[in-house]
Amino acid sequence: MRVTVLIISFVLMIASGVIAFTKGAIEPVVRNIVYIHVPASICSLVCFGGLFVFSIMYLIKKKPVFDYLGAASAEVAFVFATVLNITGMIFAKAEWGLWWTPSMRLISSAILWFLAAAYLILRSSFNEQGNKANLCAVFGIIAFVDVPFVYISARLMRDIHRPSFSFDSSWQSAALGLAIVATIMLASALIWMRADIEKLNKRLN
Amino acid sequence: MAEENLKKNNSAALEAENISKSFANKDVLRGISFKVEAGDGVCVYGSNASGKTTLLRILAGILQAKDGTVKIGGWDIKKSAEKALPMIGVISHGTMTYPQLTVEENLKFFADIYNLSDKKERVTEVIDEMNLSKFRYDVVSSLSRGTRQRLAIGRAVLHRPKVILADEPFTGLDSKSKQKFIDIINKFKKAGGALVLTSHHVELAGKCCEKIVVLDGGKFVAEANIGDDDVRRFCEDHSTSTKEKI
Amino acid sequence: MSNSINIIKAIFVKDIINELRSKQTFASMVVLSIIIAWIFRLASSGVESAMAAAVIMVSVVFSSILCCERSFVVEHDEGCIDGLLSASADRGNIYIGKLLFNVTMLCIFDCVMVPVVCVCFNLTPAGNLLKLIVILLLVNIGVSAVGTLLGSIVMSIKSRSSVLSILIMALIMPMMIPAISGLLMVFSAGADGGMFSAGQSFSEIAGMMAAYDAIFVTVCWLVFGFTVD
Amino acid sequence: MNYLIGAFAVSWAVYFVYLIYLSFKLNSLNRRFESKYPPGK
Repeated sequence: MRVTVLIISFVLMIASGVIAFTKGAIEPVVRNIVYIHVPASICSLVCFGGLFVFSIMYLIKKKPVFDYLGAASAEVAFVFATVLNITGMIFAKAEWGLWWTPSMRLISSAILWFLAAAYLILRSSFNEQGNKANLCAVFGIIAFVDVPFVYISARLMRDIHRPSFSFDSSWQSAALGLAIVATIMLASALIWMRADIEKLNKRLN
Repeated sequence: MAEENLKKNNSAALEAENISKSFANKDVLRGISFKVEAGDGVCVYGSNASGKTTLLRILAGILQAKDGTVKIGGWDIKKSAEKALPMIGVISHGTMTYPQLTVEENLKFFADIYNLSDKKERVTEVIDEMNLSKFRYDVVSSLSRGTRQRLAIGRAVLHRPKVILADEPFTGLDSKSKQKFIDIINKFKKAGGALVLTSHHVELAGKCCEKIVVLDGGKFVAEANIGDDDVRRFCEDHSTSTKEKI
Repeated sequence: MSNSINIIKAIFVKDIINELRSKQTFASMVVLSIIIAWIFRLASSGVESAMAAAVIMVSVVFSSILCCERSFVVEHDEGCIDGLLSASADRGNIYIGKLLFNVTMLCIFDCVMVPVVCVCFNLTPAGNLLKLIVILLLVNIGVSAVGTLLGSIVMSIKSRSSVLSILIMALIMPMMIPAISGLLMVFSAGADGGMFSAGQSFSEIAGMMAAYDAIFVTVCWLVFGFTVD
Repeated sequence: MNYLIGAFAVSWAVYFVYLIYLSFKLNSLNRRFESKYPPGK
């Protein structure tokens, strides 16, 4: 099941790549980073949403599975935020000539990365078990509440980031859509695997 | 059986039913039930990590149980907390007092928290009762361990509770302070209060408890009257399994 | 209701007395901020409003870490938190009491720290004093709202202060941006805040910070109970 | 163009390394789990 999801996701990714480079290439060519940058950004937000939902579910239902899922989505969110920031930085270097500059989207995606990292640090720093799951869930909730403010406050910055690409052909939108779907499938498979690891770890100790 | 007799009486001071608790997805307590009548003392015995402290913290309303109900004098500790909580007094290994505050300020603070109607009078009363009038304006950090323990007991009985929950009250006390503690508790019990305490010292616990309950690995294992012969042996027999596991 | 106010007041007064006796937290907060200001001054050359704004925010955040951690260490040292929890069913009261204490501490701290920074960097915010006070107050509330909750979260961790600093910093970022542009407006006498603030007015900035405060106080108040369970 | 290839290489590398790390971890944990609690019992 999990393997199937992964395979479908890779097939979709390759399909989107083929469409992007045959029919939907964006000029100048470096802007094609968008096909990996935008899906990563959407996925990290989706994973943050997952962290929020699972944390609330854990606090209400107290079922261990939600704790595992919350931990997994935070880690996957961290991975996607890393990709988001790296691709963003490479794009910035190519377009504007510098790796990083304080501007709206750049700051907000950096903060997203900090938040995910902070959750992982908190989670790894408990030496005795205690009510670790509760505390991590609480932090997950307030970290997600922080996200909208990240975007609102970043509006204060002068923005050199393109708000969104205007696509001239539907091929381009199709390629991007396919890439987004594929990446979300990849993300859910990763969360699933990570949650299983957490569960096995807990049972073994 | 002693348990049968307990069940006939309806006005139990403390009634715990089917309590379960899990920490970090590991079960700490599994389905524990017992009753304590007014004027009675129960000692909870168990090896380390058998869940006694957790049980006491749940009974005190500090932690919330995953399952099960705790009733204090007939009031549910979750649903009608404002009725149930003032009936509980807690003593734990920590003294639960602020080292930078004076004896009087400490008691006054908890009187405020419990919102007593006669704060000043009650604080003075407790200070006299616990023989603390000499130290009334002293900062707690300057007091000896035994005096602090007296203050801790004073803090626990400040709001006239019906039940006292004591977690390892004898650790770190010399024999004189231990005797003093037992005297105070027995006076409290004579006045109609109930006592639940956790301890390793069966002999000491025997001086203020009638019944002993043995916990092991978060489960209820056995119970006995403390007057019985060989109660110490009995306790150890029933709590060996965790030692083997470790 | 009146019962809650009583409990909040009792906790607040107790914490203030405790701090007046030991003076430990406040002293370390002030010394830390003076050292920070002094180091930044070494790297600057004369009047620099941008650096002053940064120094103020860094000092507030680091001091709040000390303050929020300390205010819960006091409770956990002798197990007093258990006494509080077994006395009052509503955990939110404890949060509000602690929050008030932390905000008060930070406000008193600001009264010392801001003049020091102004002297260091040759600034005179006299004309914009009201704006300065508004911004500092909003920052204090926001930082303490998050810090009080996180202080309670990290209590079961051994290396709590290092974890706490990371958590507070990550969560307070969105607050930093409007706060720094507001401070820049104050110190550069009305001009817009340098590379920040794309045409935002002061009231918009203050409104954004107030919204952050309101939402975080509410959310943290709601979830505080889970951190002590 | 170099930047584009770099970006794709880095992000795919991150995804794959993470995926491979997870599957290795899962495999080893499964093995440990089965040796501790054999499925027959």
